[in-house]
Amino acid sequence: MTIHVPNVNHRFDPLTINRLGLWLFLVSDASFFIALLSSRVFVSGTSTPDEINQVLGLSLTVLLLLSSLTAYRAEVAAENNDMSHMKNMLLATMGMGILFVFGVGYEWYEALQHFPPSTGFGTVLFTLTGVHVTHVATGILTLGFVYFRVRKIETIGDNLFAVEGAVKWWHFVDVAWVFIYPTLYLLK
Amino acid sequence: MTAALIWVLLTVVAEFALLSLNLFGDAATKQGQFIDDAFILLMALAIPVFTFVVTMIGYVVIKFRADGDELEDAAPVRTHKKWVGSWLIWTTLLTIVVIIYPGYVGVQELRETHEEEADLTVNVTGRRWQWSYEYEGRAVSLFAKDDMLILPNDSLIRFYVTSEDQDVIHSFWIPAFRMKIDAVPGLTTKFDVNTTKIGNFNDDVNFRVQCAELCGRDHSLMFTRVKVVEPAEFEQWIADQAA
Amino acid sequence: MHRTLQQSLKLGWVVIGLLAIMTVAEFIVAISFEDTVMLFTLLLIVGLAKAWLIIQYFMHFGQLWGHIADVWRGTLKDDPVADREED
Amino acid sequence: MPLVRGVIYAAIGFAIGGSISLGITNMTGEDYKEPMIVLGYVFAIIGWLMGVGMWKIWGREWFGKSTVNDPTGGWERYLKFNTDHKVIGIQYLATLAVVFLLAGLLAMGLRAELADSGQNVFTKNTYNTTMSLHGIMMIAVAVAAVMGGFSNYVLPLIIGAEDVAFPRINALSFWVVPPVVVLLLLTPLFGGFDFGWTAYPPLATQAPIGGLLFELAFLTFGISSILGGLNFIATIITQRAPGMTWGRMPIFAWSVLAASIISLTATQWVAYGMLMIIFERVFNMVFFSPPGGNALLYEHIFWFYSHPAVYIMILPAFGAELEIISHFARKPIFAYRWVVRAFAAIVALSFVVWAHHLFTSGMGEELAVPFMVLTELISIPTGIIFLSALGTVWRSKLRLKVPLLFALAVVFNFAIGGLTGIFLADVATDIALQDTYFVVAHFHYTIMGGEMFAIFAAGYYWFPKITGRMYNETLGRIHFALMFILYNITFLVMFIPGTVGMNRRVAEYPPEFEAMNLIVSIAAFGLGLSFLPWIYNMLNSWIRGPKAPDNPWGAKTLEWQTSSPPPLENFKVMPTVTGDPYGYGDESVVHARFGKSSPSSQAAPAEGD
Repeated sequence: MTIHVPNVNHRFDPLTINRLGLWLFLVSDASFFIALLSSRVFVSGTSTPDEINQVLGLSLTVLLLLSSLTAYRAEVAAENNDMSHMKNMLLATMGMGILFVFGVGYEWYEALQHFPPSTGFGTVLFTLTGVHVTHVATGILTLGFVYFRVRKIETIGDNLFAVEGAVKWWHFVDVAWVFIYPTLYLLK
Repeated sequence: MTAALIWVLLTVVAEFALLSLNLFGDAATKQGQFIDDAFILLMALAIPVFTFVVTMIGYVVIKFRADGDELEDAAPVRTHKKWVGSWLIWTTLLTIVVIIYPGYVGVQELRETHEEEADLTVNVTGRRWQWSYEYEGRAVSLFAKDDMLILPNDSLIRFYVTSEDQDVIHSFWIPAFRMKIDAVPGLTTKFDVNTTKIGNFNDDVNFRVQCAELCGRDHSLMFTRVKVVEPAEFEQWIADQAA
Repeated sequence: MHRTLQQSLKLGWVVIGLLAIMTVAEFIVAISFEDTVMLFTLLLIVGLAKAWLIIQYFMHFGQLWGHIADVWRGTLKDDPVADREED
Repeated sequence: MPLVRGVIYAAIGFAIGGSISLGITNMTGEDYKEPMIVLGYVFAIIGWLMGVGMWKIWGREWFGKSTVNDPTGGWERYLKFNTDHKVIGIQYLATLAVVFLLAGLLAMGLRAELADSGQNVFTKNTYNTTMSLHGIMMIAVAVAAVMGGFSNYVLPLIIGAEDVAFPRINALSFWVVPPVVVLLLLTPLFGGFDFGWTAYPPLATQAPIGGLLFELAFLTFGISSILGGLNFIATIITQRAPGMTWGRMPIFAWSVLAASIISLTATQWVAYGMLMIIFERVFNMVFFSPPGGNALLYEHIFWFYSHPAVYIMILPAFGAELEIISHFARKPIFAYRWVVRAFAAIVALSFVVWAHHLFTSGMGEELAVPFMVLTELISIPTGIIFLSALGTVWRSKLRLKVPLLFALAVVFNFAIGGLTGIFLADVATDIALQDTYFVVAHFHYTIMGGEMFAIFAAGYYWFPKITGRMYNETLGRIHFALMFILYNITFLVMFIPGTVGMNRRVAEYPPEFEAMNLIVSIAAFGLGLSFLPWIYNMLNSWIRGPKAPDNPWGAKTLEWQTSSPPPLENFKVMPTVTGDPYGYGDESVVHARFGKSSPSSQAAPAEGD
């Protein structure tokens, strides 16, 4: 029993309203990441310790960028109603995301020995990667929900925004990492 | 016209009242005097603005009141180019005056002693809920709560202020000097004053060091009495302490 | 800006290629520059460029921009009544 | 019984989160308390939301199940997760009225303590907790009463929409507020928090568990604020009635848009500030302690939000004030477009002035002058708003009803608040006045004298629309007279201890300042009592006041063109906007038409299609 729920939209279709809402939220979240990044200089200056694992950092970056490509392909497939390709790409994205989370886990394991959270650089590293990996986890979870919803249907229909939104969120996480990576690994 | 007259009248009265009042007693430092002058100037500038608002509201409420149940519309004046323009110019001018003097000039005045050699340097450390002082090069330090911070008159005194590492933020404030700077753990801040007046906590309560940044339970009791004395007397006191 | 499936997929490869090049560039910059301010500026530029690529081509910011532009025009275009305001 | 279910689910959530945390701390051997509270709270709030109805309306959808949404019903519709913006507005207003009165009682406690110089009513720690609680609760009221309460109720009506753009997010943004209130009220049981509402570390990181509850509460409140701002921006962009161009939008909608932009972006910063303190407490990180950390980091991050936050509070208040003045002066808003430009300028400037709170903090000296200049510049757009208010009432036909009295009081009070702000933006005078009672009096003049008076103006103005009944005009006038006079005595006198050397946030002070503090205390008690006629008036009129007509004020904006209170879908027939809403004294301007007249025949610009 669904009673009349005001559904407004005289001139804007729901897809556009949803997109606008998501973009506004991303703007807001971007503001949070700017706050995070700006605190780096305060807490540990611009120096990066030598012990940091450059190979790991670069691999994480490559992994996340690649997952953005698969996410992009999932969205394109969804728009073109290519359901099987979309599902594969969603799975691939999630897989790379999970791999990324494990990568960060390994990064933390190493970091605990060289710069634990009670040091300046450790504080920055754990906060930045911690907040970011939370976003990644939300992304994986969202993609999972979307996959769960679209796994059996034939055409994308009303679920287009679900795919698009999850993918946009994933790209946003990627953009955040684009700035976190040099901030943590490359500054001198 | 009437409104303008009332405004001028109110402004003149208020300005005279301001100039005849002694708002906060004399400052005991040169820097404090700058600050007091800046305060008076800002007051003098603010009064005409405030009386303008008051006059307008009062006048309008009496003059343009329309009682009765019938709704009556006023003439639809949506904007007025000249009024908006001149209002913008006047507020901008006022703002610029405030920015330049006391703003910019005031900051320069407060900083003009930065390059000079200080007559006396005091290292101040805050910790909950007590201040400790160390006269640099004089081998005297004050720590106990009952001690009095003794300072020479007619001298440039430089305070280096900090807080203990595992402590919290305090703020070093001597109301009579009008000076205030935070004591932050891990950071040393400084402040210069030129003392100009002899005074004593027992005569004027503003001769005290007061913590001005909330620091927990005994924040309100974190103060030290201050005594400003003649330089000779100060040197004598230092010698007595060192002995 | 409507693309066919093939064009879209190709675009994805182009963008990821550019991103890869920039990541390498970023890394080389970080190894070769010592000066903090210089390094910071260069990293910021590369970062902004990468972010722009993702936002523009992966997140389709332009898609939204169409609507924002409509809204923006709305602020400039007024009805004749309000236009009577001497501005 | 959604509320009971919410509490039960929250308890279950806390048990789950707490046990997970306990398991982890058991392995690592850390102290178990703080991690348990944080993780338990996160789960508890999810449980609470699901319990009050989010699961039925929203959560099922995530698992591909059908959802049920029934925003109708009697009084019980106010006690559940409801997507109707009018219900949410009332939920906000009722909750915040309670918070406001509680915080007011705390303030009276503080004034009782400060009536003489010694220590008599509170112990030192309870004084600090009381003072901090008063601060944060009033801040919550100030942020959410206009933005959450009146904006929610009025904004969709005033722009001719059926609801906000995201009704479910709107409900979510309200339902995280009750946990905030509960957490804050629980703090005294957990040792209280003694760091004021500003929570400067390292004091905040060393505070008892009550401090942790404060940080979680602030963080949660931030989420509400962000989601509210997001919703209003999207609503204003997408949901305006056909024909409502930007130039025809009521000024209140403009002010909400301006405030929403700040609340969307700046609030994230305070969330990060709180998160840093929580991280430092739970994970022993070193953001603020000397080897590595820097205590000024927090001050920058905090004021990057908290200065713009005062514009979140005051801008919608200005909007409501101008709106009310125009309708009661029966004259168009003077220099409407300049006011909109002033809003835009204030929003832009609000992000670059935060460091004027740090003139005495020990930040780099070279920052002082730029921030002073930028701060002083804000007085120019603020001046435009005064010009507009005064220009509107000039040669008007003023009808001195209670809402207008309060709106004019805003102009008066904010003149004092704004002018004293200049003293604090100026580096030289700020060095003397920072952290004294001058500051306390100043921000009470801007926030209470500016915003709270505007809230009361808005409350009386929209009361007939919200409740469908009229308030008692005489009681309203008595309330206004008492509140205005006692308020001004309280806070005008409070400037004096500040200039003569009394610092804020102290329970004890030198006996020399006793006389002025006694005056302030007596006036403050009178001020507290002045709310009694208001409470009686509101409750009594809501229950048995005379029925209000649809448009008791003869105002032209859209919310008055529907029934009082409005139906679920707001308008039986959707309006088409054909002119600006302030067309008083001008027959040719008709704000809106209802019914068959099609938009094209009115030559409404078809914009944003």
